[in-house]
Amino acid sequence: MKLNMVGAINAALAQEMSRDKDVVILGEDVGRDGGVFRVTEGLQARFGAGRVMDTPLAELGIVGASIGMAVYGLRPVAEIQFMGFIYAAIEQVFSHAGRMRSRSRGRFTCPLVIRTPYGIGIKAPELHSESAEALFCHMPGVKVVVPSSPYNAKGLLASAIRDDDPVIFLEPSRLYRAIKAEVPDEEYLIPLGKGEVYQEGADMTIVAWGAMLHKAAEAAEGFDAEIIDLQTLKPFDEELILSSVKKTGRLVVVHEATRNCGLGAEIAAFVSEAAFGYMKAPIMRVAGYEAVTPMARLEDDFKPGIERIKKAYELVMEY
Amino acid sequence: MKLNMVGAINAALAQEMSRDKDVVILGEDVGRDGGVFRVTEGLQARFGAGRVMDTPLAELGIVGASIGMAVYGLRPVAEIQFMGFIYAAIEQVFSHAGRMRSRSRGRFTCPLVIRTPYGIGIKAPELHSESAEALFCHMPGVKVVVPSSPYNAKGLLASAIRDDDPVIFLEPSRLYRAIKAEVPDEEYLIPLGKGEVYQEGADMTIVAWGAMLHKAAEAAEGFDAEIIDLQTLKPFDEELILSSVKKTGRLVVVHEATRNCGLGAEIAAFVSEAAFGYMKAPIMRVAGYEAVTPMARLEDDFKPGIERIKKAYELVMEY
Amino acid sequence: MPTSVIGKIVVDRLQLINEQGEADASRLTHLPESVYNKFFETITLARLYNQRALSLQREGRLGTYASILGQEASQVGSALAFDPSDWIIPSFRESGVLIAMGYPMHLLYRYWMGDERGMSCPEGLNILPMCVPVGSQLTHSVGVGMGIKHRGEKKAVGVYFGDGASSRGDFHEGLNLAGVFKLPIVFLCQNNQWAISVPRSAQSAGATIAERAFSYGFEGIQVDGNDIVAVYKATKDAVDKAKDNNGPTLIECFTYRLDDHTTSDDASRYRSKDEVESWKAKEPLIRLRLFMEKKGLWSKAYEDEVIKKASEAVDAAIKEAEGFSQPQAVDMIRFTNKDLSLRQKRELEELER
Amino acid sequence: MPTSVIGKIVVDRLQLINEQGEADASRLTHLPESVYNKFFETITLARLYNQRALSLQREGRLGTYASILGQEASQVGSALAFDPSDWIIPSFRESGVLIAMGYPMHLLYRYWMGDERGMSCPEGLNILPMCVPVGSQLTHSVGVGMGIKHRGEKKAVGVYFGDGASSRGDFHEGLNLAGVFKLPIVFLCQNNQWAISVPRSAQSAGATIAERAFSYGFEGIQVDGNDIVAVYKATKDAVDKAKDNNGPTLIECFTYRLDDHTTSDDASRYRSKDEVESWKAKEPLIRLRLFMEKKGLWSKAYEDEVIKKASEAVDAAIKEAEGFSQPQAVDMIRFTNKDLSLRQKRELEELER
Ligand SMILES: Cc1ncc(C[n+]2csc(CCOP(=O)(O)OP(=O)(O)O)c2C)c(N)n1
Ligand SMILES: Cc1ncc(C[n+]2csc(CCOP(=O)(O)OP(=O)(O)O)c2C)c(N)n1
Ligand SMILES: [Mg+2]
Ligand SMILES: [Mg+2]
Repeated sequence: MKLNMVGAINAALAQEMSRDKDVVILGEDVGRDGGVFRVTEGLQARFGAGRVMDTPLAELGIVGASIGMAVYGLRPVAEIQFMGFIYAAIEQVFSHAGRMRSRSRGRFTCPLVIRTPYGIGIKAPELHSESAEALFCHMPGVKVVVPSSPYNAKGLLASAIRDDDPVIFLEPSRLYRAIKAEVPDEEYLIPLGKGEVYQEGADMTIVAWGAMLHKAAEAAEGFDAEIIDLQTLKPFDEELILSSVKKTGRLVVVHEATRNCGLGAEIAAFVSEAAFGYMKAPIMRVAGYEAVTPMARLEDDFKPGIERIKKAYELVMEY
Repeated sequence: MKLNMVGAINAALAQEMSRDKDVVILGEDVGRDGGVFRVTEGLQARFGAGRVMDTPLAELGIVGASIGMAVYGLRPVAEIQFMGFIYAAIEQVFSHAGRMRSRSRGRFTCPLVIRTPYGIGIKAPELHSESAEALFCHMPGVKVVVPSSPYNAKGLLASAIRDDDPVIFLEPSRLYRAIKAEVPDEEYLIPLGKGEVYQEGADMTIVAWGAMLHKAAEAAEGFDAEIIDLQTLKPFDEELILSSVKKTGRLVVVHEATRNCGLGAEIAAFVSEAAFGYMKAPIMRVAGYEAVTPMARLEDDFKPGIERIKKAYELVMEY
Repeated sequence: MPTSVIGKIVVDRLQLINEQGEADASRLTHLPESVYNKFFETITLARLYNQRALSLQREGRLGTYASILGQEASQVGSALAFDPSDWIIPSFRESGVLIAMGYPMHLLYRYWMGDERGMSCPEGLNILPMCVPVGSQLTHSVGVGMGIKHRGEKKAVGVYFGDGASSRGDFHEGLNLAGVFKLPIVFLCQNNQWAISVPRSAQSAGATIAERAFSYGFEGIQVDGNDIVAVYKATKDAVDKAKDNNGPTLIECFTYRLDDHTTSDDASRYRSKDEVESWKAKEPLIRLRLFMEKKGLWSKAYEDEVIKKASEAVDAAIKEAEGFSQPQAVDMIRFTNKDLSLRQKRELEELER
Repeated sequence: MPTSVIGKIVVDRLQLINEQGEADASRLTHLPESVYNKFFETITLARLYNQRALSLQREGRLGTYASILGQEASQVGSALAFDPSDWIIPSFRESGVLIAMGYPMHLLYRYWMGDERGMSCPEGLNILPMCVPVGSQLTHSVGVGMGIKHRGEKKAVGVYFGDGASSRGDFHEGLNLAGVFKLPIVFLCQNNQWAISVPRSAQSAGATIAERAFSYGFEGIQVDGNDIVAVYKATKDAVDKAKDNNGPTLIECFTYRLDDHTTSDDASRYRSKDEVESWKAKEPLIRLRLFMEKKGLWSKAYEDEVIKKASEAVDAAIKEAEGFSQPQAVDMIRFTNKDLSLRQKRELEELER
């Protein structure tokens, strides 16, 4: 069936909820309204208000309650309406979700998923366009996943829900309805921790994820580039990146988040150490500026555009 | 006068409060009790309860109130009792303190300082030993400073209080009483954004800050290493690091925080790009493990010890 | 000995003009008649501004917009009780509050067009930028209140938030701190019965939001939020109390959001036409008009004149807003910090190329 | 028409045994005498455990420790009202609660020795690890309550927190959610009058913490926290109510922290000897002893026997705790995730070398 990412995520949720009655959904407007992006549309009607819970406006409470449910034995899937509003719940993620297994030496675990739309793309008000993935990548115990297509959105979310540790599942709002693609009705899983070669190539390696993957690929036209769709940001697929970089000798990481201490830094640092000697050119990062993510009028100036990305490709090739 | 870091910070606070009556202190137990580490000892008696405010147990409220005071025109210095408890206030730091200037296009600013003890070192309970500096380094609008000695603690804190943007001031609890050193009574400022050459050397560059600076230096005995005390983590002193690395051709970054997406990644990524061709060896990071910061019994196994650090030095030298 | 009563709390509701426009004269004597004209004219202006914002959005000339239809009495009535030099801390739906405070409408439009310059408050006013993370502005009022106390100024803080925001931890920490430090703050809860699709009944099992104030050691009151006179009176009393150093007050304005949550919402998915209709009958302007007519303060001619003036002002504001140049990309960096880092300077150069 | 009363809240306080050990017989009839012995024996055990923990800390055999002296009635009396299969969510000061629930004392000691293994709750008990970030455990009770509801179990959740914790946003979001979803939770506020150096009066301007419950739509009550019978009765009623699907209850145990905040605190810096002395006179064991003596349930011989048994148990626990091997460094990585990443595997190897 042809689905956009909204449909694919909805299908994954429905599939997991029918498979396992311990899977429950909670968040603001996820029930009756089906979510502000309609991602949970129809699920409350189908599975009942006991399993698809509209909550009060309380991000801390939503995540804290999810932790309680996960520790109890359920598999909650919490929705935070936009990533810019997850900060109020960060103590719950860092100090509890990511630590419960360690703190109790395995007696209690925290198999929960936090879904949230992320990134620039819908010309929404302030703080509706954040790309704060790096914060969560820095926190031990937590996994971070970002789909780039309807197909991998379904397979990755199913894996995230079945994972026995907390997973932050970041949904590029720009892609929600941008791509319609064939998505199998039957169940399939895309393993966490594995990237995907989006395009093979010989001259340089490009690492990207989510919405920027498509910009990075668009900008790569005319280059013999190997493009890696990271899919899981934490832990990321070291082997895939290394084998590609050792082949190409060049690496460009593209992300929307501000550059300083972004995930691009970790990938560049890792590769520069692990593939030292293989590199024919400096590892380049194309990233958001050292600036507050602007409102709609300047959005497109903030996030790396084709020109900026191309320039980086040319630089590493000319090197 | 000879002071330890507690005394030096206390002196800086007293100095700034006498200089500018808009400087106020707030936090849990900072008044009557003088702070759990006695950093604010005597200040309430001297400046009054109106300027040294004991607050209820409310980190979000402490930082939110500080933002309100800063926007109003005061220069609040908030204390978060331990860095592990700052997470509840992260939305205030990221979504407000760091954005107020941008959001209002300069009409409102947020000159506030958040002081908090950080890092492993006092065998305290869980979450009293966090090193989460990288989270704040990733956030546009916010500065991050870490002193390593009584002397620079006083000069850096004075600069932080006078800075017109929000500053996260991280105090290595391990150093509070470890070093006693000469600290001038008279006022002096150490500029933010500038590192300090702690030791000159020719064969390799070592970058560290706070408590780890001393471990990194101890481990460097027998090496002809140039050691840089970063002092300001965000924005860090690119020029100082680059000029040193271009001279030595080798770089090791040492920090206590977990490696993945730590500040070491940014420094390594920056140098590998900006000093490509100068590097004689891969840039190495010595950092905390991919693990939840453990309780007292395993603390010393988590943070990089002399052996681990030395090993990295040897590796880059042997390369 | 066993159970002893250690506390009693009584929660009041204030209404001064009922839905038929009838008033309790005894309690209104203190109000000069010109105030009613001010009410009528400001509500009319705010409503016109709002209508035009909605149509501009439909025409693609404005971004996502949050309508204030139905809440004008709660917004305008409360705002007019403050002095221009008082501090106002709005949520994201406070267009009516800002207009009543004298905030330039063209800046408001500009803000909704996705331009930060729209939230650069003119000197002379102390209005913080609209706050998007719901509830997170509450504790800022505590700090501003502390500042006012520190400088010994005779000013009040008005902080606005919704029924949804009242479920956030920020509400609790903000009100508790305000009570502990006895700060000059008026907490204005705009209870419009909905938080997007979540009804007030699902937001909290508590009977009122107003009653929470007592557990923080100060007074709370619920007012008929569609009765602008009651809203004004309750707020004025709270502002005076604040300036007399008698601490904070929580006012729950009981009103209704007649439009969709924002222009990207479709409220018909989650609430009934009947409910909306029943509230339309209670909307604030009908009542104010009836009341003023009885007092001989309203006539068709007067209303026409007011509308004419308002439309001219709104037209001018839109013209000015649309006359703005596109903001410069460099501004996003220039306004992130006062002193730019080397990296920021490099990025500026890249942008200027 | 103007102001109408729309709400009335009455706050009660429960005491069943006064400081002279006198009881209201009529309200105690439901309690079998064996319960009083259980109270006496558990308080004695908890107190001995606590004494030894303090001396071990002084000898450097235990890390920073938070004493429960003076709070035993609030901790033990409430805990004994739960079944072992109920869920308990403690703060960091709940040693007495865990002991009363049957949590192995050697694990408690081990925890305070800085070893995560001490918080690996034995199967058969559902006690979450002690929570260090004050108040952040409150919303976990909501999720556990939702789980119990989801599975249709007849269980209750007991979540413990202090007066300081009641100022955190977590308190508000937790209680509000519990009210909205009518969850089987008993919120046990251990109001020991101090949050390190901050007295209850500076924590909130509200008269009681108990009264807040009403604004979340459920009952709150203050109990004399040094009267174990009152604490037990109030908690038992709340637990039964929870299991009958009648929703949450907030119980404010009004007690006192007789020792320093922790072994790294010096309370003499911020509170008077007199205050402490006045509360020593009200400590829970005196009262229980007097009451039991009147009932013929207490004798010196009995007490000696109880103490002897308790010391043996404590000695054994300490021996077992100190007999633990040093935890393995690899465990910090092995227990961070279920499936280890390549990096974690490399780090394990590095540690194993
Ligand atoms: C912290 C946070 N969570 C979620 C949102 C998305 N959102 C915007 S408005 C809104 C509802 C707010 O309800 P209320 O506080 O009653 O204000 P109203 O919209 O009724 O004016 C939500 C959920 C947000 N902006 N901030
Ligand atoms: C979020 C957080 N802030 C600060 C601290 C440091 N701290 C530990 S206990 C405590 C006081 C807690 O007071 P209360 O909640 O009354 O519990 P009590 O200590 O009286 O048992 C503080 C400030 C902490 N552990 N967590
Ligand atoms: Mg609302
Ligand atoms: Mg206490």
